[in-house]
Amino acid sequence: MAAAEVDRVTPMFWGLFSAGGFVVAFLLPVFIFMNSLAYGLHVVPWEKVEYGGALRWIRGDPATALLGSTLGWLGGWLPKLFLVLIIGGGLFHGLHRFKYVLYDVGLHRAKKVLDPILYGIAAAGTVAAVVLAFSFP
Amino acid sequence: MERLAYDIVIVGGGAAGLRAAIAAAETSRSLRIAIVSKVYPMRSHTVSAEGGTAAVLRDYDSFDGHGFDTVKGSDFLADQDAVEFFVRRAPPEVIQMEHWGCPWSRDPDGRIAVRAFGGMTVKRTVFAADKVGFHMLHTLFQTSLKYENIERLDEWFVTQILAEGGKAVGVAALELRSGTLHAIAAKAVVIATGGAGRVYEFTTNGAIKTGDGMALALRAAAPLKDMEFLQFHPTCLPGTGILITEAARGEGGYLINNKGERFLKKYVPEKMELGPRDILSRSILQEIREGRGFQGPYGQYVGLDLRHLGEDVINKKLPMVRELAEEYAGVDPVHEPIPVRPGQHYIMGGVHTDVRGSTGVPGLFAAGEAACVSINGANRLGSNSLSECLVFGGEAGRSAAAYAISQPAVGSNPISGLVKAEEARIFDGLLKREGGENLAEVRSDMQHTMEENVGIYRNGDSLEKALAHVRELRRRYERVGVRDKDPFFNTELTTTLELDFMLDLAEAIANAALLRRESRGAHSRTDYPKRDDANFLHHSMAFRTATGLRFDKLPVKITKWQPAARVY
Amino acid sequence: MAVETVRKPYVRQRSAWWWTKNPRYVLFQFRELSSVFVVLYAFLVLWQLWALRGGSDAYYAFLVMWYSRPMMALNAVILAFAILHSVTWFALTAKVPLFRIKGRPPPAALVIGASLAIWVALSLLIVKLLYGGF
Amino acid sequence: MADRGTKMIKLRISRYRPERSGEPFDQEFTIPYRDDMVVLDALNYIKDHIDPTLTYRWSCRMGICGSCGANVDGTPKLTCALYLRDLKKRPVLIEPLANFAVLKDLVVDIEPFMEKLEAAKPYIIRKDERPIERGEYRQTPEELELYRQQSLCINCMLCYSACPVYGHDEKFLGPAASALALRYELDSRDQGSEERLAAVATEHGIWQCTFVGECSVVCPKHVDPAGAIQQLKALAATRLMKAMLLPLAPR
Ligand SMILES: Cc1cc2nc3c(=O)[nH]c(=O)nc-3n(C[C@H](O)[C@H](O)[C@H](O)COP(=O)(O)OP(=O)(O)OC[C@H]3O[C@@H](n4cnc5c(N)ncnc54)[C@H](O)[C@@H]3O)c2cc1C
Ligand code: SF4
Ligand code: F3S
Ligand code: FES
Repeated sequence: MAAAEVDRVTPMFWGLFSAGGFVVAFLLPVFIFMNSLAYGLHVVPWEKVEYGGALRWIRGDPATALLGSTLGWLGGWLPKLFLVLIIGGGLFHGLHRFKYVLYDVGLHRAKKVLDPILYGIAAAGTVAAVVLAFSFP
Repeated sequence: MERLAYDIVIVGGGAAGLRAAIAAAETSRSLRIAIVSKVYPMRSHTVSAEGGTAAVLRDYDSFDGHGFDTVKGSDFLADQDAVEFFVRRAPPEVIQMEHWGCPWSRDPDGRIAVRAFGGMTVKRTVFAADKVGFHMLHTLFQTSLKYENIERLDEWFVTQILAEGGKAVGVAALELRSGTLHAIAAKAVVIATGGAGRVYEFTTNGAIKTGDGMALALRAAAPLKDMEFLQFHPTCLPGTGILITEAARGEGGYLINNKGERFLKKYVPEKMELGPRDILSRSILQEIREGRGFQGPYGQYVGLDLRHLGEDVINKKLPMVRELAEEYAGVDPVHEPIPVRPGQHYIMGGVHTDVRGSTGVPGLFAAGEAACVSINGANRLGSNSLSECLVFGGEAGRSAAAYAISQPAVGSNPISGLVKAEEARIFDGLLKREGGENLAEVRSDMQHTMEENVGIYRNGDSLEKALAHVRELRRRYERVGVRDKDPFFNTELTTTLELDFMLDLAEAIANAALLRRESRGAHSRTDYPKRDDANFLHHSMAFRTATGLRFDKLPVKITKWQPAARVY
Repeated sequence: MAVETVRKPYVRQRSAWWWTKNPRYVLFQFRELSSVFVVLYAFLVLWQLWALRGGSDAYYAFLVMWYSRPMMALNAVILAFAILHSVTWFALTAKVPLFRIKGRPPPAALVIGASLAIWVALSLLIVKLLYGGF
Repeated sequence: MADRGTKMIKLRISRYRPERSGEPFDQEFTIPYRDDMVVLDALNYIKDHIDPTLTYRWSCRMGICGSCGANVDGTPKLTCALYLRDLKKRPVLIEPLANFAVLKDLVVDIEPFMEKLEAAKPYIIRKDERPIERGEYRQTPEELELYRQQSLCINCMLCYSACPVYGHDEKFLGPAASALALRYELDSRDQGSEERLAAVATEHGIWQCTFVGECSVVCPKHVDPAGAIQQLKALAATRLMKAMLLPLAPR
């Protein structure tokens, strides 16, 4: 077999894919439950999900309250960081995997086009998440 | 026709062939070497060896110790100069294998570990758990990939050694993938085609061990040596013939009869389970004949009891034994004895060579189980033959390299002319043959005859009978038809060619056994139960002539150790 | 050359439904499919953030859609796939020993078990910390 | 040689005779059956007594030479280690290993596999070779244990037959070759890590594996090639990232 070129790009994205895989595995299910289903299942009250509740959440009020006065400053950061991790991790993990789903249905010849598009979307989505999340006080 | 020309053609990709190829490749980078093998090298039957490979590595051991054990094991038929050469070269070979990555089992301090083995007076058998042959073969094969001057012709079946002016000048080989017969020119040819166990019915040998190389050499005017000596391994699974390695006894396993007794105390009280194979096999047969065997669907057997070793030792040192017993006998050795009986295992005889691998025919070399140097004499000690493949494989490779370098370039002389007759024999003769005989029937008839009459015990009558029957089978063979008419990947054709080789060998074996009117090592004649040094302390040499086999004698070389009674 | 032979290695075509032949392949396809739902949810959350940015009217409009029946159903499906992802991911990472116990990689079952335990604990911690409990 | 009263078993075998027809076809055989028969015994019975043209590979009949693989009832198996009594479906369906080109009947083209094996540089690479006279490289049983599992591969290719990624990308390095690369990576005697990782971390190398994991399920020798590939990926990724982040650091 002719010596093939070392692929230096994929391992970088594979690294993000694995990191994202961990984040998604550990954090996503509980977030989906709390953010999407908990209210519908009557586990959390309306005050927590309506506009004011959502704003309080992203400002980190519950966390600040729980962490008390010494670690309270952390509380404001936590939800934003949490969102960025979930969105960025989810995108880099999911789109990397999705790339192989597309390869699998026969698009592996389009690698040169697919890779920049998919990883580009992941990067753009992550940037958007940072900008949006940290735009809240 | 595409012209194939190499400096060296090695027939066989087992331990001996691969070792020869690497040795030749290292002799000179400019030599072009081809390994021609009827199966991909990692399928060679070396892969199934389980127990170990012997070499003097420890302070408590000595070359004389290994040498004497080997000579005594051989019942004084081994050439002692060859044995001395062998024991000195085995250790560096084992270390070389280590450097190439062989996963030898280790002592806690990181040194290569050794275990006990039958007939060896001290622990000197190197091992890689109980997959020794597997690891050695894969290490050699993978290492061979490093050498750019080694090429492989995988799944090429050699049908003939091409000779001109009394010299070997190449081989004719059937490329299975294309169904074409090629002439491969070579300055030197090395035969490393392994043993011939498939001549027998009940054998530990794989389907490919049909002794092709021995028959090829015989037809190319090289003599076969000591063909009457076949080793029967004491512990094989009834039915399949799958080997349960001697290491099982080396690690402390017992042989028991149906009374639960360690019956070997009657036969080899000193050595017990670590006695040499020929004696153990006869003892088991004796126990069975006297009614102390177990009865099973495949006849009588005895038990190999490992229970007292405990699950831990079994898993660590004998994982493959457990795997094989569970898979193929439905027995877990941790809880039950394994059913075993003796089966054909190894052929001490083979193509006659000196310690350099030369056969006497210029340009033709041989090594491994296909060859007979002889270090094994009348009975090989377990774990000597893998070392033999390394030591003499290497020697044969270097000799072939030296010879090839000394020869003029393979000229324009069209070697393809030499295969015309062979092409006609195979494609116009065999392939078109519509005979009434069935290949499988002739083959199993031969195997049965050999098993019955040229087995662990033989005598004048049985050998005469076998010889006559094999000659009859040779006539029937001429009427064996080949139903698959497509030359491409025709395994019916190759098995027919293999049967042709095996019939030659069966005759040589039976004939040599008939002529040796004594009992020595694995050759046990009920009509001549004693060893007879006055008349038979010699090798038997078989030559092929126009009228059949001619037998001759070759004196045994004795250096240090005078023949003495062989008691264990 | 004396004998001319034809030989055409036969290359079999894989059917588009190859993965239905083996339950483990089906599971694999579902696991791969989970990536689509993970990405989808990432975008939904971005949308949610955008709506929250847009002020109270925009966010109420979002919530009406968010808690509609079809959307609840979709979110339930997404959750199911997220859980599938978590479980299969733990099984996967168990194959890559990050540490050794007495020189040996830890047994896969142990790694999977530990991952599941950490997962549950972490989820409870998040509920407590970020949401102040139920 | 069917004795009266013996049980019979029916097998359906996929056959391909390139010199006779352009397409594979199925053929059924009914043969006498014993409880301790493996699939290979059945094939041998057919070749010896019914149809000598049936073509397949085998040798050791003890699960170690790796030549007798075939897809039995859709799953890649060593035919010498598979008892007929353990198969539920009748007739038993025997096909050549999937994902390889078929040469004749059950014989598939191994060459692509051999190329991959070679590409993985499966041998010890050393910068300094110690002379043989100075003896062995020390290696403790623990160091041996690190790569032992990956050294057990018999090259039977069942894993390739089971891997869907290999099914659509015939250039994919694949499970066994990767496992072998890891075997030498983890060997304390080896110094060729950089070279070997470069050889397997290529476009069609380890990154193609999507961790289907079926390779490890079918592996008869418990090599766990799936795990091996993930470990290689982790090794290669950390190696590359380190090299990028610390361009001046010794690699
Ligand atoms: C079950 C078993 C266990 C054993 N255990 C031990 C042990 O523990 N210790 C020990 O020292 N010994 C052991 N032995 C013996 C030892 O394994 C063999 O003697 C040795 O492996 C033979 O190696 P070889 O290279 O000579 O031949 P093989 O490994 O048999 O190789 C023969 C080669 O020749 C090729 N070939 C044959 N005919 C042709 C042809 N016509 N055209 C082209 N190529 C051809 C084949 O393809 C193959 O590559 C054991 C043997 C068996 C059967
Ligand atoms: S990894 Fe397992 S299945 Fe694959 S070739 Fe090796 S032994 Fe066979
Ligand atoms: S099945 Fe194939 S995709 Fe990877 S884990 Fe095994 S190589
Ligand atoms: S015949 Fe050797 S593995 Fe099955």
